[in-house]
Amino acid sequence: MKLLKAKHKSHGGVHPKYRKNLVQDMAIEEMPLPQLLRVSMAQHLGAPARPVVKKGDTVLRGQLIGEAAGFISAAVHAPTSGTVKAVTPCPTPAGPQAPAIEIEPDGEDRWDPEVEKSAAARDGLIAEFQKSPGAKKDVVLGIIADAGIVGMGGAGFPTHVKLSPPPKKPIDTLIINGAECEPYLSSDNRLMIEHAERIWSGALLVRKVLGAGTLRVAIEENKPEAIAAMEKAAGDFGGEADVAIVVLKTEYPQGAEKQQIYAITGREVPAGGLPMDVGTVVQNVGTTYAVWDAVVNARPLIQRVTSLTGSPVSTPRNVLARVGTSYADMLAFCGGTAGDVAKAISGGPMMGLAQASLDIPTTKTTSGIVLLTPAELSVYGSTPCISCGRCVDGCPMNLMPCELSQMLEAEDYDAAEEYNVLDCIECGCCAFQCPAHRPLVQHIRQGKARIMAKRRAERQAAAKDES
Amino acid sequence: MTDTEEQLYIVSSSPHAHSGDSVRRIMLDVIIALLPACAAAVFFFRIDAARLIATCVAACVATEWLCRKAMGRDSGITDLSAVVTGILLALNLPPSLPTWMAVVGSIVAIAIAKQLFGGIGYNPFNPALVGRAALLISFTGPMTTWSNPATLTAATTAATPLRLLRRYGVYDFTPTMATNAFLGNIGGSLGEASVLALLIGAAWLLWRRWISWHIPVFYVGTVALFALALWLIDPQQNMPPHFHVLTGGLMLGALFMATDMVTSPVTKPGMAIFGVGCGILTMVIRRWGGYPEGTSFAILIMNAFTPLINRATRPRVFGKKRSA
Amino acid sequence: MTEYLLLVVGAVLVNNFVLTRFLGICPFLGVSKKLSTALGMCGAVVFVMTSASAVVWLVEAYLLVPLKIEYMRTIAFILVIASFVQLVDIALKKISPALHGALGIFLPLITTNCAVLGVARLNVQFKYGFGKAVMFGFAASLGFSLALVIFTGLREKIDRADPPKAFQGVAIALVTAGLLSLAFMGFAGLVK
Amino acid sequence: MGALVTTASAIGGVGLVCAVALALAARFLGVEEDQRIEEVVDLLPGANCGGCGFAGCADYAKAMVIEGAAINLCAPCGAETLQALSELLGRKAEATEKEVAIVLCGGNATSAPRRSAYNGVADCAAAHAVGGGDKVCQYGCLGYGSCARVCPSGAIELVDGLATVHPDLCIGCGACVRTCPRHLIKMVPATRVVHVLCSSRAKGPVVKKACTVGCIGCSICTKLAEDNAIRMEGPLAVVDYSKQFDHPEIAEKCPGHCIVRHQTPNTEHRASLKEPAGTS
Repeated sequence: MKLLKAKHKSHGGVHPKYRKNLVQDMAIEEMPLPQLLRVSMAQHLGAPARPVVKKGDTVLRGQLIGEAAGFISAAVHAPTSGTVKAVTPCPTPAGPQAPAIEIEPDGEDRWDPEVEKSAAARDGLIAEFQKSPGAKKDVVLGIIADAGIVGMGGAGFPTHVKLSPPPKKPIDTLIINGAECEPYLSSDNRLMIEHAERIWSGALLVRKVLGAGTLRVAIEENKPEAIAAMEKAAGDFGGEADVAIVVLKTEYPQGAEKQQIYAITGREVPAGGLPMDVGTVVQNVGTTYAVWDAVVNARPLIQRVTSLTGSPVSTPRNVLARVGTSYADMLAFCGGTAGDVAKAISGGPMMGLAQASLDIPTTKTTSGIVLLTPAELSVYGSTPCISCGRCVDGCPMNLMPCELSQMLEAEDYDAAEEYNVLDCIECGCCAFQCPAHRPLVQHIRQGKARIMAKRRAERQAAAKDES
Repeated sequence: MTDTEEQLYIVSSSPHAHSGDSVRRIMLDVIIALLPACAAAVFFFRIDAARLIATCVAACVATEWLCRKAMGRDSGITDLSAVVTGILLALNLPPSLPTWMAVVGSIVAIAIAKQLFGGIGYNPFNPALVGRAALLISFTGPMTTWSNPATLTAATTAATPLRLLRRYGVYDFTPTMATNAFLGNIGGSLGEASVLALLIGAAWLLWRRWISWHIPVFYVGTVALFALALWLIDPQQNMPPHFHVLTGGLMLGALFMATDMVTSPVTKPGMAIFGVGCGILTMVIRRWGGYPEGTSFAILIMNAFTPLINRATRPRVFGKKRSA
Repeated sequence: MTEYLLLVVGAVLVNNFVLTRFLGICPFLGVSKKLSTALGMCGAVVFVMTSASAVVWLVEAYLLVPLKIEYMRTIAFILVIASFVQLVDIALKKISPALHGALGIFLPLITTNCAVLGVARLNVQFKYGFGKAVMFGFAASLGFSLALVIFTGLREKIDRADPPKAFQGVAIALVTAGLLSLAFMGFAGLVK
Repeated sequence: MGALVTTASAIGGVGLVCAVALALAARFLGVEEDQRIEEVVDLLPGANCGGCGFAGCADYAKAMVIEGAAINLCAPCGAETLQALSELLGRKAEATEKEVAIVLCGGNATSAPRRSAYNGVADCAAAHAVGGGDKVCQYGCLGYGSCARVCPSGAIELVDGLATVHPDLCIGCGACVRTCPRHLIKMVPATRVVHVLCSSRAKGPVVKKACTVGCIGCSICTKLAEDNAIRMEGPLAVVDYSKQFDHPEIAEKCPGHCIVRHQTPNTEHRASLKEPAGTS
């Protein structure tokens, strides 16, 4: 197995304090079933799933409880066996409430017999797929869709949609993203260390589905153990052509899709475009593992590894927990807190979402829960921009966040649009460095929302004019 | 979780991490970077240097405090930016300047050039330079009377190299004179004197990444090339390039005034254009203008161009074609 | 040639119409909010000032002086300039209604713009010949344009600034113009 | 005398030449423009509130004259303006009933607690976008004053962390309605006296936890109000503003304390416009 270095370096980037040491050496631990699971119907981008069970129903582990409501949507399955206590609105990490199914586990954790039945038939199916990928491709995509797999890196884009690019956009490169550039988090790292072989198998399956030639696994160089494990496991797949691990320089945001594609292939995803526009698909390692589990074991996505970390956590851990476990239960599994908590973040500190409370269930995209002490906080202020230009230097999209933020403060949306505010990936490199502590990302987010709303309104008006 | 206000989690937009830099830290670094120059000034000009630096800093801070108070806003003096302005203004003054004039300069710098616009970040022109330019135009005599460094003879008035040039035309700029100019053993404004001390300070700022090399290098480079061209055309009429680089306020301007982040461009190509513009204007004023020294005016004029330069040098956004 | 160069440098930098002679402040403040509008205004002013210099010179040389009615200079000049501006106004409305709308009231204001009248009177005062008079008008309008473009850039920054209440709006714009003027004093002595 | 004639004829000649030139220019370059547009602009209030659906008063004026847009779309315009417009354009239109904005939320800093400490841009939409807002109630007024900032007449005031409309200052443009990220503001006929100041779609027990003045969905008011003037929309009582009704005890009988009854309806139009921004 060759270890490649990234050939290209995109503009900008920052070096936050990674603090990965809190959890990077902690083996993944499976958490016992909690008293109650609340499974949200909105764990992905797109339309929330439609509940197909009602209060009082008995469900089995892996049973479908929410069906995909549209093309860009994803199925949701029961994480364990038990009774449906309610179908009721429940907060999501992003804030707005969404319907959720409350399940009281019966403690038996019985698999849905359907799952076990189809698992038995999988060996044959995989052999057939290996022989003639074209013929069985749709079957595999169907399995991925039925398993409710979504991008587990954070965005939660339904994976079967991502893996079905239109025929006009052939994919030649698949990148498995193990960069995990977010500080603190280590779930992908642990997954690579402990399940390297499964990730490779999953990656090869995905490559077959896409019909791509090149397969790269991208890992930042601050994860030597993961690189070694993946390298070692790759030995088992000796015969595979054009497979390599790319070691990325440790820098945030190397894990951002567009920047990673550029670093590895030198291709720039066009503004407003998608990776498939440059013949590339990027897949998170967690998602790849889930694909393997779904295709080989017929298991839907009902659990994930979450790094529960931060200095106020008594024993930071990488927890394998069922989807729908509340943050508070998870924290209790990690021994609770030792010290004041000022901020609770769902995800990493650079792009994660601050939470008002820990009484909130995990989803398929909860890669980490980070708690910060009051001393570790950075407080946003509204002091004026001093034009130091650090944000301009640090922006991986080559934007001018300082100008954008001032334009948006003055509500000059046209100017901001002209300055390409819509291309912002909200990575946070600008606000991370801003010596004036300006809420740059928030200004930009607001501006983007306003401009998108305006465009929608214009489209609607145009449609009305035509009719 | 209880409902008491203190225990509510703080919720904000991402990112939740910060590099820890602050405006105050920047200003502190600039002050540290100016210390060698201040020390050199005190070494060469003794009590006069100390008097002017203390006066300007005190007057600037006091003016800032009063302005904030009068405008009914939070006191801005804790960000230390007024201290920086005070030191920079002092370094731009001739050692023999009366104290009250230094106070007037400080008031103009802080009250008119900075606080009228709303304080730090909003000022289009470098406050210290506005203070200096206002003094130069109002009190041309005292602003162009130079005393020799205490390390030289006890003569009370002397001429700076640029004054000499203006008055007597081209003269022989010997290596000894060049060395003295580099060390600071010549007449001039407090901070014009020691190029060495300024370079040491600028190295600190570069290392702390608060300034980038673009403006100083392009500025000094343009001056050197311009001077070289003139000198090659007619050595009888023009001084050699190293004379122009080492004398006057060029180094102070290029390293500390032109790099003032509020009033200079944010993009790297913009900084290059800014530096080149400053360089050309400095040489045009030095060679053909009415004032012996053009650094402050050159930088002030380029300050005015900064918004246009920023606009013109917008970086190419990732994923966009160059022409778009 | 050198003579003309000095004339241009003098009118653009050293004795800039706006920043040193303080002429044409009205459109300078009024049309400096958007770069595209400012550039349109520059075009209009360059046209009016250059051609007005020429026509006014002719009027002066072939009408006022021979008839010895130089005392009617101001009235005659205003008459000619007003007609010129009106002409630009009509033409602009036809060619670029958007720019016409953006310039708004400031276009007719060129009529009474002291910069245009000023250049005509200065031409007489400096006793320039026809060529020099036209050149001076052109250079003066370039100076106006330079000042206006710089100021438009600054205006963007000032509009986002946070001055005390009494200084908001035109007041702080005038302070900025004053500081810009201060900076331009550095050019003093370039042309003796 | 001779000098006078010379002067007069010289200047007159110059004038004549200019006049002919201008006349020619007007003849060949002139653009026709409807004079009435400017007259209409002068009639409009110049608040540029956008309530009519056009981009400012000038745009609406153009639309009225050229495209024949309805002349009664301007909310801040009083009856006299409408009359004047009608005379000028020769078109008739019914005056619309005067409407004022009302914030359908009563949860101020005391009655509706916060669930987190928000740190960021002081703007309601921004606060709402970060984790769904910092109030326990997911529907109530966030109190960052975005509506007050867009109000062209300064009619909205933040009272104890709650946006409150002064009906006598409201010009009825609806800018606040479009701004509120939680859609709490509604334009209602100025003559209505009974309002349910709650917009929570949550169920009773949830509302009770979130606010002391929220609608708990008991539906008592719907029984008191004749002619279905208040009806239940899920767990929330909603006033049907197309109906004029009053009940002397309705406010006291509301166990959720979210119904208010104004004693004096606001029919007078006392618009006091803020100085319109941006005029030279």
